Amino acid sequence: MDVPVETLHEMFYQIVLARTLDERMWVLQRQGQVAFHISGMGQEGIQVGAAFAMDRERDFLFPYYRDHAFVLAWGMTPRELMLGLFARKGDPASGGRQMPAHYGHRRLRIVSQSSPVATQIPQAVGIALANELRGEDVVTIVCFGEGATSKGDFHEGLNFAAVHKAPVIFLCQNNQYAISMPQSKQMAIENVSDKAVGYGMPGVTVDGNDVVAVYKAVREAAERARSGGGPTLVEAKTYRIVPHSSDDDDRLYRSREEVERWKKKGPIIRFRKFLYENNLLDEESEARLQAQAIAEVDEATEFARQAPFPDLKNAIRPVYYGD
Amino acid sequence: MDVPVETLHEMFYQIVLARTLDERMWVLQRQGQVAFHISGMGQEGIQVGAAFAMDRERDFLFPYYRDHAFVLAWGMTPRELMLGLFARKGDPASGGRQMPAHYGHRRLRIVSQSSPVATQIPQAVGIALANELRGEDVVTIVCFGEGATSKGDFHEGLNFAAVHKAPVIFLCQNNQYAISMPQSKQMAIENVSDKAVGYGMPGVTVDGNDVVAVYKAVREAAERARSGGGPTLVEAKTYRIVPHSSDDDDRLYRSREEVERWKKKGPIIRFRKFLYENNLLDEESEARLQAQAIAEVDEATEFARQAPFPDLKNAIRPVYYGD
Amino acid sequence: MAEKMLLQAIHDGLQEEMARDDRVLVLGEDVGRRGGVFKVTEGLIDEFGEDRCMDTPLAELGIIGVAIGLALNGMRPVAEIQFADFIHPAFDQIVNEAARFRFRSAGTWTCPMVIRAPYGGGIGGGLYHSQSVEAFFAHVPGLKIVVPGTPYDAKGLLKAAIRDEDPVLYFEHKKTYRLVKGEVPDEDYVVPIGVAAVCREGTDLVAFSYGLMLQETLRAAEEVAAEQISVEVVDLRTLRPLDKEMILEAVRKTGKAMIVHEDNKIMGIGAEIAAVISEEAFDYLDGPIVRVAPPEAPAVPYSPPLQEYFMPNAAKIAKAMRRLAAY
Amino acid sequence: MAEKMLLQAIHDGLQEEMARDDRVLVLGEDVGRRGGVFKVTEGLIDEFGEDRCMDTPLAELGIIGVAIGLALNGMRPVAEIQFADFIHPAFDQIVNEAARFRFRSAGTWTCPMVIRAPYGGGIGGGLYHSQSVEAFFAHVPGLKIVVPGTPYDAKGLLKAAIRDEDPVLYFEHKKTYRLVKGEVPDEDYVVPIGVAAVCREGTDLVAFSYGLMLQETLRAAEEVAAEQISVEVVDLRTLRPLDKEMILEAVRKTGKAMIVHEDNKIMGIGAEIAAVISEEAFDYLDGPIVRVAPPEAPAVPYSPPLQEYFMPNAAKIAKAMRRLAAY
Ligand SMILES: Cc1ncc(C[n+]2csc(CCOP(=O)(O)OP(=O)(O)O)c2C)c(N)n1
Ligand SMILES: Cc1ncc(C[n+]2csc(CCOP(=O)(O)OP(=O)(O)O)c2C)c(N)n1
Ligand SMILES: [Mg+2]
Ligand SMILES: [Mg+2]
Repeated sequence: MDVPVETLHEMFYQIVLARTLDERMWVLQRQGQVAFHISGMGQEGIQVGAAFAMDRERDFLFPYYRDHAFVLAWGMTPRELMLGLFARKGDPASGGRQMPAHYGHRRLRIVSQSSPVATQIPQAVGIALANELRGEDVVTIVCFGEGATSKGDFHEGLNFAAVHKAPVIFLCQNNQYAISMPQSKQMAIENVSDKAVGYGMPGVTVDGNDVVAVYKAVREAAERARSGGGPTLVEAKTYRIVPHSSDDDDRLYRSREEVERWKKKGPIIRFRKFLYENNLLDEESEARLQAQAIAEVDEATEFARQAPFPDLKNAIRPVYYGD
Repeated sequence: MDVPVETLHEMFYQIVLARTLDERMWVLQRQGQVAFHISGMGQEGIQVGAAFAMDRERDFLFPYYRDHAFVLAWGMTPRELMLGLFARKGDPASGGRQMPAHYGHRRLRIVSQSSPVATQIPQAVGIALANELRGEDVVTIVCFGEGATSKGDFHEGLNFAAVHKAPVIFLCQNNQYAISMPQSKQMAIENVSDKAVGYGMPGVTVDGNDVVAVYKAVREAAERARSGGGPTLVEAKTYRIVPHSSDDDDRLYRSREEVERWKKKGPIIRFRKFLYENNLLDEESEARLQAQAIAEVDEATEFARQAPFPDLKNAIRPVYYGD
Repeated sequence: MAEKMLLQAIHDGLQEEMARDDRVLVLGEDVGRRGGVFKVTEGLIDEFGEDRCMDTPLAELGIIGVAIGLALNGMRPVAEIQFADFIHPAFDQIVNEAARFRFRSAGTWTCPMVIRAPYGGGIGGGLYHSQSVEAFFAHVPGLKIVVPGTPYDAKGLLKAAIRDEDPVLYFEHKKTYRLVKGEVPDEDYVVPIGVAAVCREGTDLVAFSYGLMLQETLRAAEEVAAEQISVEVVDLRTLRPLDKEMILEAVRKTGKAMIVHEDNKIMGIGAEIAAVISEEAFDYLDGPIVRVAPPEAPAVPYSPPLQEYFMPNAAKIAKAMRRLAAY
Repeated sequence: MAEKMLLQAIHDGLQEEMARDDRVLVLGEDVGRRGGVFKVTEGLIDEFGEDRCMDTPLAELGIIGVAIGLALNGMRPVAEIQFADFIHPAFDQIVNEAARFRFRSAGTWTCPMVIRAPYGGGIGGGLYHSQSVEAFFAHVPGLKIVVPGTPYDAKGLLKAAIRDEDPVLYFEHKKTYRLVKGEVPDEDYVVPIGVAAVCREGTDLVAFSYGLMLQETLRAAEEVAAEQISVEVVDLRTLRPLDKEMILEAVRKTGKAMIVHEDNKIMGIGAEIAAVISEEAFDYLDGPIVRVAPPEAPAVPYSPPLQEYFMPNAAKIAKAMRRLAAY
């Protein structure tokens, strides 16, 4: 499976854009302009690789709170994400009702997400089954961390999907921590993909810092789903290079050396090197991309900062149809 | 691992006794003397084999509703089980509060069981952990059907046990049906023991109609647990040769041929043949055992039939300490 | 019109809705060949196939989670929980998820789905096959809750629930399945959610009830009628949203109110009704608001005399009616 | 005696109980090195080791299920649920299991355990980090529920909960953690479960509250005092079992009652209190029983103006007090 050059370029820009936006969000939070940020830094390679492997015109995406780069690559705009961060009017996910990074976009088939970890997994199976029942050629991809795999929702969802051959991809973004809990306290195995064995579905582990590898693995899973082969569990291994959220202090539970070591293996550094080595990127075009990303993010920030707060009726409606 | 002849004899008697009691319970239910019966028929081989592999003086047993033969072999008496069936005063499990077959016996370390499937699994892990924390040489065995493996409780319990190396044995009595649902609608795999892979614990499948094989598998798991090796998932395959319960009509969902085929492979027929072939049983001693079992069951039935109903205060107490 | 058992009315309602709208499907444990453990879904698999009468693994969280996904993506799932006692593993999916999709997504993602669950005691089910669980869910904005008391309402409320744009919990009392019979029209009709029904007119006091207890309350009202106590009986039918108007009107008319339910008293539906009355019809009250409910023990015990002792019944209700009428 | 934050009082209570009784252990997500996301368990891992300050997988059902097992087998687990909003996956284990062991086993198996959960809004947590969940559990025989409103009570109730022979839910309001300070004795003491406290004497009406809302209610009472309205304020402290005697006594004294909580109104704790009063103190009532609670939307929205609009506060409570006093 060869990845078209154009796709590689687009992917690179999306990763740069996501990182630029994410960095800005940290700054806004540290400046006190917004109350909270939860970051996807380090996981952009997984998310952009996976997004491009799907059919973004038809498929469903059920993201989780780090899927910043995923929803951008899927079609959400920096403005929309900034509106969510500032919790202003026009936030397409929740109209300011939910915390930032609780994505959702009806038109783009990005399903509304809550905070309780892993609840989206069986729901994604139901979404996929609906398409299957109607005979539609649509695949659902659902994301979560390795911590989420400990929950009953993961188990019941994957088992259901395997028994009913639902066209769904379970994408575990294994960043080795669940807040302060290292993987070793979360599970007694090395590879999350081994969990697929117990469900009778294929499981693969891929280097999540390698955009192209993720792209290929997800593409393969999507093709399997489209051709009636049912679900796949894809584990993409990476590392959370930032604290869990703006409320966390990760120095309490891990060394700076560990973090620095992993930062060097990050998806941007790696993808950039790959592109340079294959003469697909040069300094000039990279600078142009960076400038473009900054401009987009600047514009989005200003837009959201000046956006009004949501109308007060958003505090209490709509709870039922017709509200 | 050789099984002492004495143990083989004891095991055979326990199986015969359990079957005799179980058959009587069906009769009592069909006669309308009791309202409900749920049977362990066909699973006695697993249960007796496993019971004898444990240290019944120290270990904990967390049974499920088919563990008729298990709790008998563990030390409960036919009288106690009959009191439960008739829901009379003196029922040690619940004082008549719970449905029959909801076992429990404080002195024997048989933990009180509810109806919701699989809830006992994480609880058993906690029980095992308590012994581990106190440095005691005690193992917990917990039973459930293959249907129970679909629940989040199974998943969260096994994962927890593996991470914390709890001295617990998960004994799945795979009788191929969960009420009307064949295994194929329950999971997309052949062997429940494959689920152990995802937790990082050993998983074994054993022929549940082979008493000695079960004895050996559980013994090995118990030794592992005792020596700090943590949990094991043991799957014992058998077949439910009777309807789910006295409320069920299994002709709705499976053929008589299938049932008859499996009846022939049952644990009693098989164990009996093994004993005869090894000259460990002859017709005379078998007849004596049968007669003894019938006498025990007769006595227990009469005892329970004449026992008074529970005091009415049992309907509302004790809810809190001191009630 | 034909006389039908409540069980049959539910079955027919399901069958008709599935025939009317191919987005409707049922899913749950044993709903296929077995027809459900109570036979409510009998024959649906033959008529609509395995895809629309879907046997599921033994996993209530999964059943509801999957049903939510189906609803989010254009289907109209009717999920069966085999016994209401087993709905708790799905509590998170119902309360945190199904109930909140509309609100949390600014109305862009919605969950039109029905959860059917047989509930209630008096059938020898013991602690875990007898529970009343409606009160837990009645606290949750975003959910609707119905409990039919007659075959007519059973069918009409089920159709309304399936056609509703929001998640609806539909609790059916197991003991009423075959016990309660009544006329059910052949033509299509719905019973609107949120509307209570006056089942018996009266002037001295009003008793609110639902499910199996409605039968016992009606028998009690009949019993005390012989003693010149005139009791109005209201079938709540919907527990969320409560029909506040009808409740308050009945209290304004009679001046005395009683609530009868099988669920535990503390924090049961009766608490909310008493609170609404004492907040909004205080000036009309001529006596304390009385709740008739079982003792504060965790669900119905199995042994027949214990079960009998536990369950409210016409005699116990009549006693409370006499006392309140005399106040 | 020293002045402490409520958070510190909980921490100290845990530490002292663990030192006193080696059956006591804490378990939950991030309770170890991280000290919990709010730092309530800070340092416990250093003092008591990993076995007694146990980090667990991300699995609330599992945490509670395992805690039940520990309790059944002689330990005194204190399980932490990171946010009350995430307690729902464990609903089955709490309601069907922990609450029922004593009853279902004729008292032979029991579950002495504590579940701690930070709850409540006003801290920018949005729908899923702001919930009040106490009402669900207040319906369940076999459970006890406490909500401390002061540092003194926080420590005393925690000790009582840990020493209790039954499962106790201990809800701590996140916003009170650092906001509410008060004197805490150095010596060992417990605050008994089931006993409310009069925080302010008054004669015109009584307002019942708990948690963060207690602070707002006290502020409101202060505000209307300037207008010659004398409000008695009662901190419920325990929500199950309710201190019925103190509740009824306060109503008999003042003749008018109000309940203030942050949880949704319908089927909230206020419903039960109103029901108890209208059933057992009817003759003493001089006015409707008023409930002050947020609008019927599913939990607190995130955006600051929305959150502000949603939460009850002193101004809203004072308004209701004036209206009731004038009735
Ligand atoms: C059911 C539930 N329990 C606890 C939390 C608190 N919490 C939020 S994120 C998180 C860790 C999740 O770890 P993982 O799934 O690995 O995802 P990551 O954050 O590492 O991307 C926890 C414990 C929650 N949101 N939901
Ligand atoms: C949570 C829950 N859901 C549903 C039921 C109803 N039910 C009782 S037994 C059973 C089947 C269990 O199958 P399995 O675990 O294979 O055990 P078996 O009965 O075959 O021994 C079901 C669905 C239940 N008791 N608990
Ligand atoms: Mg992680
Ligand atoms: Mg089975």
